Amino acid sequence: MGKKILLKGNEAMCEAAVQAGCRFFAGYPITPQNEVPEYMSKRMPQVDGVFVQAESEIAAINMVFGASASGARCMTSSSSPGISLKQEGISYITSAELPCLIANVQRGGPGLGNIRASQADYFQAVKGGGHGDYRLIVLAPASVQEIYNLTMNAFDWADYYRNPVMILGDGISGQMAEPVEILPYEPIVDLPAKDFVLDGCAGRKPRVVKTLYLRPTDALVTHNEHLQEKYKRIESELSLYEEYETANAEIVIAAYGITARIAKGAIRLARKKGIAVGLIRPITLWPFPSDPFAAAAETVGQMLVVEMSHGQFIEDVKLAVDSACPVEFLGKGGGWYPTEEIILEKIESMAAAVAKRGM
Amino acid sequence: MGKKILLKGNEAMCEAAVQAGCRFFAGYPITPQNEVPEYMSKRMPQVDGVFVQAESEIAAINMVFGASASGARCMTSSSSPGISLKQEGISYITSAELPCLIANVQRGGPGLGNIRASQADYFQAVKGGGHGDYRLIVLAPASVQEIYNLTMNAFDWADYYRNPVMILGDGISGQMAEPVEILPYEPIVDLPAKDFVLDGCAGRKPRVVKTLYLRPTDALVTHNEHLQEKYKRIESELSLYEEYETANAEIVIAAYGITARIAKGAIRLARKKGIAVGLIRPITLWPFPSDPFAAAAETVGQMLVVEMSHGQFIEDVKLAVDSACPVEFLGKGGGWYPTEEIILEKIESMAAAVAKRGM
Amino acid sequence: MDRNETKIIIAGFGGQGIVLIGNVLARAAVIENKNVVGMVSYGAEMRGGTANATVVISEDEIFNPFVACPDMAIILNGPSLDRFEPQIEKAGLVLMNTSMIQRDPVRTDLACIKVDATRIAHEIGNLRVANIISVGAFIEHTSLLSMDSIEQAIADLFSSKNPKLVEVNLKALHAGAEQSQCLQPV
Amino acid sequence: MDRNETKIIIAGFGGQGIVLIGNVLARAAVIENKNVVGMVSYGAEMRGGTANATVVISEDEIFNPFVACPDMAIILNGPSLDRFEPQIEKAGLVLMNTSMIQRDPVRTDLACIKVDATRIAHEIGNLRVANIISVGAFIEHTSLLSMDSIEQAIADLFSSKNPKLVEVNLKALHAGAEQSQCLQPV
Amino acid sequence: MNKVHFDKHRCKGCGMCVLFCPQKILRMSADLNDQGLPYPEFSDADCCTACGLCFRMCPDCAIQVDKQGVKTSEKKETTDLVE
Amino acid sequence: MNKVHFDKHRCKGCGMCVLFCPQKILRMSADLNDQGLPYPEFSDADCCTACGLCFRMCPDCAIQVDKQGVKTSEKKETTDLVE
Amino acid sequence: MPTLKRTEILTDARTHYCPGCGHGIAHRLVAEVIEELGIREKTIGTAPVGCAVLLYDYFNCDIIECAHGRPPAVATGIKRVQPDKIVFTYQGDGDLAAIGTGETIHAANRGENITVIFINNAIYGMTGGQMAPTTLTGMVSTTTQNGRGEHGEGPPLKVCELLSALDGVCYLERTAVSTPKNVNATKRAIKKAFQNQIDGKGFSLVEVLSMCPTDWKLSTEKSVDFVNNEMKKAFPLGVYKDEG
Amino acid sequence: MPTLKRTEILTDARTHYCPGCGHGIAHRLVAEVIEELGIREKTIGTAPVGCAVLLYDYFNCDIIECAHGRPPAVATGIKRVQPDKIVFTYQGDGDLAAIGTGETIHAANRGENITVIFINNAIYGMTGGQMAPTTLTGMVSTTTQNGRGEHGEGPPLKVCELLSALDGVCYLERTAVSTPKNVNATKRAIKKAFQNQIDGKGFSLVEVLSMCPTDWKLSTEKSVDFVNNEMKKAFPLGVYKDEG
Ligand SMILES: Cc1ncc(C[n+]2csc(CCOP(=O)(O)OP(=O)(O)O)c2C)c(N)n1
Ligand SMILES: Cc1ncc(C[n+]2csc(CCOP(=O)(O)OP(=O)(O)O)c2C)c(N)n1
Ligand code: SF4
Ligand code: SF4
Ligand code: SF4
Ligand code: SF4
Ligand code: SF4
Ligand code: SF4
Ligand SMILES: [Mg+2]
Ligand SMILES: [Mg+2]
Repeated sequence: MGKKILLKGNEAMCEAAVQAGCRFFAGYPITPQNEVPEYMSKRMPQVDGVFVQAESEIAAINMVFGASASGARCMTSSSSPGISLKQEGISYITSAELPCLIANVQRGGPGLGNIRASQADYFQAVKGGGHGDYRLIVLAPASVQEIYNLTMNAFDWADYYRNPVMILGDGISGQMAEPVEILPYEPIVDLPAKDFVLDGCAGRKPRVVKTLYLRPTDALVTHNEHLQEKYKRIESELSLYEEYETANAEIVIAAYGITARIAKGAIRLARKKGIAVGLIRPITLWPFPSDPFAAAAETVGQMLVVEMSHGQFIEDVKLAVDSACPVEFLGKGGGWYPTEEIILEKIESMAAAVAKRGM
Repeated sequence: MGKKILLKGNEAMCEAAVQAGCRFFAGYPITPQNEVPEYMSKRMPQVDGVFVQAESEIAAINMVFGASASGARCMTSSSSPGISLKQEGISYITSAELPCLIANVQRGGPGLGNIRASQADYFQAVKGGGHGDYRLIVLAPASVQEIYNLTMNAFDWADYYRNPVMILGDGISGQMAEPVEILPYEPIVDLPAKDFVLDGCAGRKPRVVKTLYLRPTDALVTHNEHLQEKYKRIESELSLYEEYETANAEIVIAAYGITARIAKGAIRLARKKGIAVGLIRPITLWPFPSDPFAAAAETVGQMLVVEMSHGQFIEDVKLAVDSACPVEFLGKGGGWYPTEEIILEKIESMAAAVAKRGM
Repeated sequence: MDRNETKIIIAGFGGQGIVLIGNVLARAAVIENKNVVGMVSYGAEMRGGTANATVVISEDEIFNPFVACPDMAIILNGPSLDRFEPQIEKAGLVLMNTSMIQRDPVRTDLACIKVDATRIAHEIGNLRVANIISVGAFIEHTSLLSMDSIEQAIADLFSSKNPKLVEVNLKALHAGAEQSQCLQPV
Repeated sequence: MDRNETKIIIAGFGGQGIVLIGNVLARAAVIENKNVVGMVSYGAEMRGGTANATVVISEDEIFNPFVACPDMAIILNGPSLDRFEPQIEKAGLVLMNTSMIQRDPVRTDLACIKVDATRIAHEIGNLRVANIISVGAFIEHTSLLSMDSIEQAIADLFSSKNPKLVEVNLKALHAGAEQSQCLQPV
Repeated sequence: MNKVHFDKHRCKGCGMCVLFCPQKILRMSADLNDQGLPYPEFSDADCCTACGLCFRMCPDCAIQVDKQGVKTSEKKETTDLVE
Repeated sequence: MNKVHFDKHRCKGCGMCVLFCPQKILRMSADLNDQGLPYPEFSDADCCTACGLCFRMCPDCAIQVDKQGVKTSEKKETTDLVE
Repeated sequence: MPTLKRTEILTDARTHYCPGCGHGIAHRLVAEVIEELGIREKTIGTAPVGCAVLLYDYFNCDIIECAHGRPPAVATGIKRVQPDKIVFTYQGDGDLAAIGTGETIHAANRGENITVIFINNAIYGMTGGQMAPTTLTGMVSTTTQNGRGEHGEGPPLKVCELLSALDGVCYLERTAVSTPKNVNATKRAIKKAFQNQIDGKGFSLVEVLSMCPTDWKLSTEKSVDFVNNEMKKAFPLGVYKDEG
Repeated sequence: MPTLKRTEILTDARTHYCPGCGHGIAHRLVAEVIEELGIREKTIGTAPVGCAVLLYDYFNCDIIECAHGRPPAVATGIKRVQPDKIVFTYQGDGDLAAIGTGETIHAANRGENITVIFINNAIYGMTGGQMAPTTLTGMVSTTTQNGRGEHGEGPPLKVCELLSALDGVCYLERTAVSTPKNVNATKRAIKKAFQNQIDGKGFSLVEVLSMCPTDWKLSTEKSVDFVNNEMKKAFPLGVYKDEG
């Protein structure tokens, strides 16, 4: 194991991006992700990359639109309200199939809300906050090291699938500092040639990057079918999750990101009390790892969804579980953090209920 | 029945708004909803109302934010890309609990897409395209008369629940002309006094309209709990849908808006062929009328979801059906329109499959 | 003509006032207390090109607002005939503006109304009324709507703008009715 | 101290360099190849007020990054003592900057390190090092981390900026170690 | 033989060429092109000086001006022959 | 009795008042307020002319100037007594 | 015999502003003008997203807190519905001149009859000191760590100069809160900007050069000097437009 | 002996523009300049959302179609990554001066080394004739049916005048395509705007007053007169800035 250094999640994301060859960053300040533009403003010039502090989040996402069409590995970053402003641009980027990384360091909402961590932008990221049928590859890291590793992968998947990737983090994982091993970048897929790049039409036919499909009348339908085929392919190829003590579990907790860390703490407490609890932690939120949930649902008595929102992630869990077992919920929005104790309580009440029925 | 006049859906929405006392409109041109600002620019001055052609969709939604805080019944309107730009503003308005009407005359996406009708903004409207845990009351009219009637109701529900209401239409229902009876406005609920209005603090304590909740630390959690309670109340009180020939149906089609009209045509053809098909058409998409689906699922053999998207509405149908019966899908995005024939085909194949299993 | 529902398509160049024809027919239908759905199939956020409009008229509730296979087609230029002739329902009807269409229908199952609309408009001295001339011919040879309600619809549409327009359009309407012929399918 | 995991909270006024203390402890932990999570609980998008930071140090994988009930608390001002004393784990430890805290802990189960940090800083001639003085006292009386790794962490942190800072902070560190006392719970 | 050639099917019948021909020797046709639009024709082809103004004002590149044996200015810009 | 009263707990210790007092008769306290911040005190209260500049430059409304028997200009604006 | 003390238009809440922050002075001046014009009970203020977001805790009148950069649009909505009320926006440089550029320019060009108080501290204060559109050339911020202008940031944006080109605008003045003289001038300008609205004259904006000691990382004294020496050079004080 | 005909930089596709639309002339001029400067193979154009959205069907070079109003931001992304390429935007008045106001002002102020072709036809063409920021006072549009100015729309926005206040801008000229003389002047201006970019001089914008017969509901001849008589009054032609 190589030497480790102490980094905040936001900083680790930046350094991983630089290591992975990201050479264009455009963003607009917003707490709790300010370390990102600040780090990039310093780091990009060092690697002959470009840092632009945009006049707005909308300008930033559209600068990324242009940078990606120019062939650069590029990214933008913001937090909840700023990500809402990027929705039109995100819809355009998915249609144009331009690879890029978009980071959402989630904070409390709705509205200006507050700057505590939150997971209430799940629907926006996973179902689509923009218009039209599109998908983002959505990653939910739970540690600073994982932020570092997934950020590197994100650029590969973005290029490989020609699709934007979103890192759905939160104010805690972005702000907390942990030891990180700065692994050198190694592509994890064969990267396709970027034959869509606009670099002047020297010695080739002119290229067009566009999202308008007028003629023939069904041109846009055809384009959507093409996108849907790609999405199906991604769903079949990409699905990451972690299982923790699910083997003999009677109750399985479903949680992602920082919430899963707290859940693990609760599970340790519950195990001490002799309650067999496990955890399934999706790492890719889209594609959603349905199989482990479907499988677990067959064996365990109940599931418990814990999320820092009033119930968004739970819909995908329910669709995956397909009514094979009851799904309980523990969650709130607005910057609420679950504690190990609260989760434990919930687990105990679930266990007790079962015991009763058992009699 | 009073005299009827021929109106486009977009015009009917405007006239209903004026009849219901809407006195502020801000919007930005976009096809296929241009009749709306055009109609309002003419009509508002006639009733001493305000029409503002905003410099952008973002300015428009924020003008509505101010107009609603001033106590006016107000609205904005756009189509898919423009609605994506309003997502931050929508999140703010829901948190500030300001009543208003937002119309999305959906077009083909993602990106610039095209201007054919579409239903691919369902997730954005129903799950939340903006950040944070919030809900819009979402209405899906299927005829010009229904556009007229629901628009009137929308202003009442918005005021009654202090929540923005979205009319989720599409390029067809917005553009098609049908005879409409111009019913006079009658409130359908007891309208509460608007004690939140900012009109200067003469003779009272100053008021604040805000969405930032910092102190105490859990202030935003408390605010979210308040919002969630309101949403639960709305869910228990508001749920509209139409059932068509479901009584003895073996197959039930789930479709909303214009798609449901085409489905009815297909059902008529199917019935001619002796296949017992019915329709459940949600009129409120949020709150989602789960009960009729749950009930039908118990009795019918299969369900068929038809939507002009690659599968968004179907998720709510599945969550409602709760695996009580298989749910088939027929849908595409990008401005694809189902025909009666295509739906009929699908129905026949479903019926055939059952027959087989039946043997 | 399933459950006395009639599906009509109107097609021609952008400038030929296609939309107005649909509008007149739809308003006339409302005047006759019929159910009706009128639609303009706008191609794209752009100008020019060919335009077409559809109208569905029925005694019963109209479900599907779309017209895939029209029972009747009002065609004002050649390209549109090429495009829509194949789609017309079996034993349907087509009206052709012979000034802008050089050929006859290929199909032999269609009733065919012929009117030299653009030329007649020329004579009337206003090219823009070729569309209403076609309406005149259409109503004259079909029992779909009465000439009276068409006249009233035209009056409703133009009186607000400019009474003179009512006059010239009514003139055009009747010119079309008189100077047109209907060939039953051979 | 469950599974040799130690949860620490550091609290004081905005200007007192709370975050730096957390940073020094966390870096020292990394130097000792321990697992560690450091967090700053930033109250709001705004300045001033009281600040606090938390550090969790463990031999094993750290699950929960939050510190609800700290095992040890480094408290640099009165208001923070009022706020955090009740949350400290039973039989835990509290370090108090007596220059800014007029009272003793009410709880009797807590070990208590006392250091007149702000005054000592005054003597050293740099008020801003009161935080490192506290660290010196903290390390002196706990076996959590070695003084060496703290020294290295300080060197790592300041050498880049300005070598002089390393010097003065090391001076402060040792001053704190010497001029502090630890009272075991009565 | 005409120095100016009109691509009748590219033409949109806007009449800019007619409007700006300094010799006033253009008029719109009675006949219509395949878009149903009139296009320019000469009233008096011989008086054409091949000045190129019609080309310059045509929004649709429907005009070609053949400058065989017409003195040109030095200006490089191809549309910039007359001031 | 002082013409100027400092609200020591409102004070943020910025020193604007000290900086702008034309009489240079203010200094920051050694003692700290309940925010841990120093606040202004008189070095020589008698020289205070009640000019109000300290009040005018204080960002935190922590100063009150009692103008008993101090001639004022005609200007209505309360902070506008000296130019 | 008047006594100089906090006006009743301000609540007695302690502000969250840093020591020496110019917002505090600007708040007091706006409040005193509202008091002197006797318009508290018909005034509606719009708070920005920026350090001044908590305006509503400090002002004794109706306040609406807007999305970042949108106060001019929100104020338009309010003023159009309630033309008889007095509507002001209070915005920082990031809010008004970066994300809110479109809303600012178009509200100004429409000649909306509102009053805009623009606090130019050449920095993003609330988020911790990133470059603002008004950050000076060569000035260090957390996103221009070698000084603005090294990496294509362009020169500082001059709002008064920019808006003066708009026919719809009534009144533009740039002042400061870094000396007693400037503070008085600022108050007079703010008063005029409100009076213009009362008189129905249209869009009035006062740009106030203001101290941000925290994010400038300067002492109170050095911050005052920075405004008086550096900022006034880049942003000359004065009246840029006066159709009143 | 040259023959005047369509440049190869334009495809032989028929445009979708209405008869007499100024876009066609502007397209040809941009194309001829690209040809004469021999930069086709290093040029990247950005199409707006507006009637010119199909730019990519007509130009024989790389084109990116952007979201409405965002071409200056997209062009910034392209030019920063590929400083050696020639990047131009082609935008209408709604795109550049309404929804895109922020992107326009800030790209200009950053001095992005790009060329902006701004087609001012005083109307929203593509969407069917709604008021544009540049619609003339008293001018009828589908959203100002009694003429602009009756309901607080404010005066037309003058883009060259506005941008001339920005220190970052290199070159601003307003021309027209309503007479042969103007067409020549427009071409010279466009050529200079591209040459400036080649020479690394920074942000150059050419505002072209252009005909929209369809949405003006005027004949070709009357449209030309409208530009020459009405528009030129509201938008005086000329060079507004030239740091080149
Ligand atoms: C949409 C959005 N983008 C970004 C932010 C983060 N943010 C809060 S305040 C601010 C800028 C503050 O600077 P300024 O407007 O100059 O006000 P100041 O704090 O300097 O007074 C930013 C970028 C936000 N809250 N919302
Ligand atoms: C976000 C968004 N808003 C609105 C539209 C609708 N729209 C398309 S083009 C256009 C304006 C066209 O006017 P202009 O920019 O002046 O170009 P022109 O057609 O006049 O050349 C608008 C508002 C859109 N496509 N996207
Ligand atoms: S070349 Fe000149 S003279 Fe000849 S037709 Fe064209 S404009 Fe007229
Ligand atoms: S200018 Fe061109 S398009 Fe217009 S009429 Fe002449 S040839 Fe045809
Ligand atoms: S009133 Fe004037 S003289 Fe007295 S302390 Fe204040 S500033 Fe100094
Ligand atoms: S100016 Fe006000 S806040 Fe600052 S030190 Fe003086 S009294 Fe305290
Ligand atoms: S950061 Fe700057 S602007 Fe914000 S409160 Fe502190 S000093 Fe004032
Ligand atoms: S609408 Fe206007 S701008 Fe658009 S193509 Fe037609 S004439 Fe040109
Ligand atoms: Mg600022
Ligand atoms: Mg335009």
